[in-house]
Amino acid sequence: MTWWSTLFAVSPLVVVALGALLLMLAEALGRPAPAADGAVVTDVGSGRAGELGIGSAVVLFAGGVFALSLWMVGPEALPGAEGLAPYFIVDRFSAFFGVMLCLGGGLSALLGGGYLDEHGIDRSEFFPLLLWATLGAMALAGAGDLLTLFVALETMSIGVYAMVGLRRNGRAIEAALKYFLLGGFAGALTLFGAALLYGATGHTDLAGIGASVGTIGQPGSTVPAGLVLVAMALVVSGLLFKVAAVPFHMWTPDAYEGAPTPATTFMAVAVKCAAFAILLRVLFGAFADERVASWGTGWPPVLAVLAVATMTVGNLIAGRQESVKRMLAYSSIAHAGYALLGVVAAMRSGMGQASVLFYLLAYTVSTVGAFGALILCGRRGAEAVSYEDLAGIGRRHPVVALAFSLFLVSLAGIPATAGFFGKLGVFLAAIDAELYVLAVVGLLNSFLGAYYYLRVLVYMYMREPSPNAPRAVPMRSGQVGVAIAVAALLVVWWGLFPLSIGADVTAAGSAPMAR
Amino acid sequence: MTPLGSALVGLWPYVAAFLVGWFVPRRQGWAERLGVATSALLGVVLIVGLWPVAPAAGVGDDKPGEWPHLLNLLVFLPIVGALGVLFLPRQAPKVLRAVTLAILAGDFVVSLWLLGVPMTTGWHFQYIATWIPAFGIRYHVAVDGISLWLVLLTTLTTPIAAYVSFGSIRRRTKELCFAILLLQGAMLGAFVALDLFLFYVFWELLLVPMFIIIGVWGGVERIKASYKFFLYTMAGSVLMLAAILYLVWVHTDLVGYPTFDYLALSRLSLPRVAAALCFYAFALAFMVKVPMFPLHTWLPDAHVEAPTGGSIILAAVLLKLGTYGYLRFCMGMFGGAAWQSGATLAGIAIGLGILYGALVAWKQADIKRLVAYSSVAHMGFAMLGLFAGTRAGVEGSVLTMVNHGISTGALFLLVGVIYDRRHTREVREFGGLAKVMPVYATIFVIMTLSSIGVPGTNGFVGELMVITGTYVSQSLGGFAKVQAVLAALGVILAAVYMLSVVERMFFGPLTNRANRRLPDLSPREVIALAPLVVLVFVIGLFPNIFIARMRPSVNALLEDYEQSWKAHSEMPDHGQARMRAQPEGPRRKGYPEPPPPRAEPPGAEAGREVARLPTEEDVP
Amino acid sequence: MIVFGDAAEHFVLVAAALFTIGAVGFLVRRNVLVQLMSIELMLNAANLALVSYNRLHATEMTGHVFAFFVIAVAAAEASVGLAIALTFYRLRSSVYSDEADTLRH
Amino acid sequence: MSLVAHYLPLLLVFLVAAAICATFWLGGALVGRKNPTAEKLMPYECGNDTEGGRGIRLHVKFYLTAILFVVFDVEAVFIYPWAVLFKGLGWVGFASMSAFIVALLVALIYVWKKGALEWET
Repeated sequence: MTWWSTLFAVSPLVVVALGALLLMLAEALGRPAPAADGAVVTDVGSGRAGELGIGSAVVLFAGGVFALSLWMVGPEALPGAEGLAPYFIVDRFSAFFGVMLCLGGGLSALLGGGYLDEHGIDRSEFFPLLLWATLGAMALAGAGDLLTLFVALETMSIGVYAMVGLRRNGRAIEAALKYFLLGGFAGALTLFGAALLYGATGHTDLAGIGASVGTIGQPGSTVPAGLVLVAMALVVSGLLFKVAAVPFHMWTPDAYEGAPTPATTFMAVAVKCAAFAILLRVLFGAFADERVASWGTGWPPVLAVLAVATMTVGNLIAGRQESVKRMLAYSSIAHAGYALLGVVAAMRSGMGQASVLFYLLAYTVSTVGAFGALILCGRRGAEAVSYEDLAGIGRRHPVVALAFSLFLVSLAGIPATAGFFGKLGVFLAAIDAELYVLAVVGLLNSFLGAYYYLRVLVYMYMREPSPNAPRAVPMRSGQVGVAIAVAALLVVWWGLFPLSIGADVTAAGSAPMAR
Repeated sequence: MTPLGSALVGLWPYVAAFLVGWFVPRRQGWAERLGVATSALLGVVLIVGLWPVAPAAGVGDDKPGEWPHLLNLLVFLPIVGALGVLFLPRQAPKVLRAVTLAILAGDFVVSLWLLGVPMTTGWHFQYIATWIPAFGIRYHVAVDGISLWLVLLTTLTTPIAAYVSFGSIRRRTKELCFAILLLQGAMLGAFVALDLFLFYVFWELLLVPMFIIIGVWGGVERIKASYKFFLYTMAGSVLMLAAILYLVWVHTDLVGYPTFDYLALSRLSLPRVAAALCFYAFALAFMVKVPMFPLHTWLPDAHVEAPTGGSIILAAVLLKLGTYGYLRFCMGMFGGAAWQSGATLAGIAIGLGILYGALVAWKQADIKRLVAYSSVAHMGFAMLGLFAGTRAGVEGSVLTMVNHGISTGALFLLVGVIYDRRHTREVREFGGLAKVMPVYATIFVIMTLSSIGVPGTNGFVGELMVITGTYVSQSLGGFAKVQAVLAALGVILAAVYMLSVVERMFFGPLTNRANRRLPDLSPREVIALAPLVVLVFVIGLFPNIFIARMRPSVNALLEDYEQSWKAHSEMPDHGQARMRAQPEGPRRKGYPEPPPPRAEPPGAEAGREVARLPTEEDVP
Repeated sequence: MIVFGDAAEHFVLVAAALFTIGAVGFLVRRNVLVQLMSIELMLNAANLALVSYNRLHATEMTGHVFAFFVIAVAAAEASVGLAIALTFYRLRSSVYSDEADTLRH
Repeated sequence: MSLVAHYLPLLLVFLVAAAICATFWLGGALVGRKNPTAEKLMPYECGNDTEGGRGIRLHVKFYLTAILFVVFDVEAVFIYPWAVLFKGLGWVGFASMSAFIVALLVALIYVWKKGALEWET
């Protein structure tokens, strides 16, 4: 029965892939015949985003349920799961990310279902793209080999490039172009690093590379240390592009702003989480040896500097934005900084990885909620973009304003929300790793962050819309509402009882990163 | 005699007080009469009922008659009420107001129960529930003789503030009710929390409603003011959180399991440098709230821009969180470092708090700003008493906190009254008001006298005790006497600026035509002010009612303070922290017990220590 | 100076040179199509490195297989990139990436 | 003599490549004599006179078709090795390749139904 258990081990991926194929067929076959005016791809609305949104959410949640059942059964107990290693590692880590990415992707799909129709964007290929990108993200989280790493990374990225450029207007295409060029460049860096690693160690699997790296400096070792360092730098730089860490963050605000909001959400949530997953796998699977992973040498000091720079730059620039979407983009840069802090702490503290996982989880639900609320603050055909657009929302749309406040408070890291415990875990890990200065810098940064999140509250509750602003009928959408409700529930639940998943996070975080 | 008859005989002082109160105000309506009469009754009830008959200093571990859920009820009644208010219709502001006031009044009545038990050494009405066991976070609340008074101050002033707000604020009633109730719950929670995490949660939680109150219903510059308020406090509390996490970490290192419990963490003796850093992290958070120079700049803006009700709560309760926090956490947990820094900080409190505050207040043209700066000066007294670290100083300080809540709260209310009528707060706009608004003038003068500290009023007792406490202080070193004298100078300055403003506003010719027809206090305003006036005299004439109840707690606190100073002076600058011995007796109650031995974590590899996030199983 | 004792070294050097040219080209040029080509050049440099390193680790064909996958992925990436570049050109009548600056305000 | 030193040549080549790029690029820009005439600026078209503007556009269909061709064409690269090792891989290999081809097929149907293959409209 190994065959079945192998299938079960990859069932989340299989479900999502099959769902994506079916959805593609449904989307292509179910649409009206091409218009006769010669347009190759019609822009005439069919208004089916709602159905497709629900469909892809169902597919992704089903994938999440399979990942969850895989978690319940325990991947380590499955015969046949080993056979997939190193190409796809079935362990608690990948199952955890499976659940998380399916959750993030599914909620983004719901947002898409509400958003696209409302704004008259008839580009239903959004949903197949979303599914394939999620598949890539899930495969990335389980990748234990440079080959699958690269293929999964590109699967995810290519889908997202197209999602960003979904709207055929100048800004969207510009965003897509920037994201594509820099993303492609980053992918090439990663790939060349991978090629050099292969040359230096003769392995493409992370465990093998890790073992070879461990022999550096020992008699008889043929592994060239310099080459390994160069390769490591290239691979990690490429991944840092995807998590939007300073100084590889330049694309983020433009891409986030130009993309349709559900795509922005997906980028902020799934892409970033998957990139962190593979960053953890690479750093602790292949480069965990103390020659490259101690405070004196190797990646930790560099990443520590980048983490501090990332959160500081993100927070400082976010405070100066006039567009809420751009502010959220910079804030997501800052959040990458906090999570990187956890990654650095994981070098010396056993709870570092778990803290990163919990941070990402809290960040996922808060971010999805915030973007969802932002969608609902807009009106037909006109997104809420600037702070001014949010003026008076507290009165016009009290429930949405309340939910938005909750998510922002969570992102700011104020107690009794999931975001607070996310930050708490990361800072505790930093203290555990005796990186006191980093912990204090992180705390001060969370204070900086409060300013601009608060500004949204100020506009929502304390400013009146300018008298000549169009009378806005607030948008209503069941799908977006559901997504927000789910996110709000999780934010509050994990904010009050964070340890309800504490053991799970720890188990996921303590799995060996490569085999 | 029938039971009814004997009851009536027994009740004669109350009946008499009521009747006197009813007949004393001449030419007034029934509402004013009722207000005065009730206040008089209340005053007698306070004096008779609270007179400490039995020596309160006894030690008792078992405290029968203490309902364990009292504090839960106290804290969560407003919070649940706030959530409940969300479901009431926005179109019925009267219902919203009535429900809010009923909840706040109920909370006040519940809090009176706290007075019904003797405040012996130790913790009372203690309630402990596990919340997040793996981090050692518990829901742990209790009061002692110190927090008792601050809780009562909160439950008394918030309804008054709400009542006043409902008179002047007519828009967004629902949000107002929500914010006030949430604020009340958070403030009470912060006063009774004995778990640092719980305290931090409440401490942060109360920022949001206050931010909203200032930002939504405030004056012209309200948004700037609300930002300032939020960010100043947040900056302080971030450092505090860092220190809390560090403490928990040290505790885990030493004892083997994490805890956020105040009683456990206060036994830590850190190496001197770490202790000083942690002390300043905490102290900064609290000094922002107090506020102490140079962290005070948010206060005048916040006060000036806040609506009257917000100002009252801000002055009466929020500032007390700073002094209370210093007393409870800085002195309680870092006694050594606090002792060491006491002299310097006392200098700052006098020079830049009391004297500077008074001088700046003197120069203000805006009455509200003047009262705000007088707050800086008064809170300087409260802090000075704490820095002195003597029994008289600390008791005087706690009393000053209560006094300041009453008199400054009342002054803000009075300023709000005149602002509602004239829409200006410039002193030069007024003059000779005593002729048109006699009741208003009377109460204003009473509150002014209380604020200055004239004998017979509450302010006198508090400030006198602080000054004597400073005079005899050991920890302030050679400058104690000079500092006491300088502080006394502050009292004189207070008299100068307060009396000058009273003189300019109320006496002299009635020059401004706009003031000719100002109506005197409305029944609503009289009812709101009456309890405060009563308290001014009750505290001023019978301070023992209050001091007797806080004395055991203050004694215990100072004992700890001294021990912790001794332990501190034996610690090296750097090195290993250690735990002090657990104190015996009732103050010991509520310690977390050590957890059962923990199983080897799953997935631990041989030879590599796997630390991890704690899980549900690691319940201490 | 011969590290691997094999001619693989020379191919790797060529690959490194190609990669550098691609990277420099990407950073220096502002023509979107040239930038796209530079990315392709970098990917192909990696391919060359993979295949030539396979000589050193000749027991398995990992390098070659890897290169296959890279080719396929590169094609997909190029097609999406071209599509984006085309749309950009249609909307802006320009192929210069520094003209993509409307998002900056 | 550390192993890093062995990679000095690699670094040198990196530098040389960068230098060559820079030389040609800068050299052309600095040294080259520039006296453009209308004649010189004319696009070279096999010695003939140019006809039409240089901005003539190919129809977007050409690009679309070319892109689709590249994508589908390259997938063949995976089928060759499978075909070579067909016997050795057995049913598992067959099943895998079938799944792969089904996925390609779905993609083809998708492209078709989306109208991307319509030439005459």
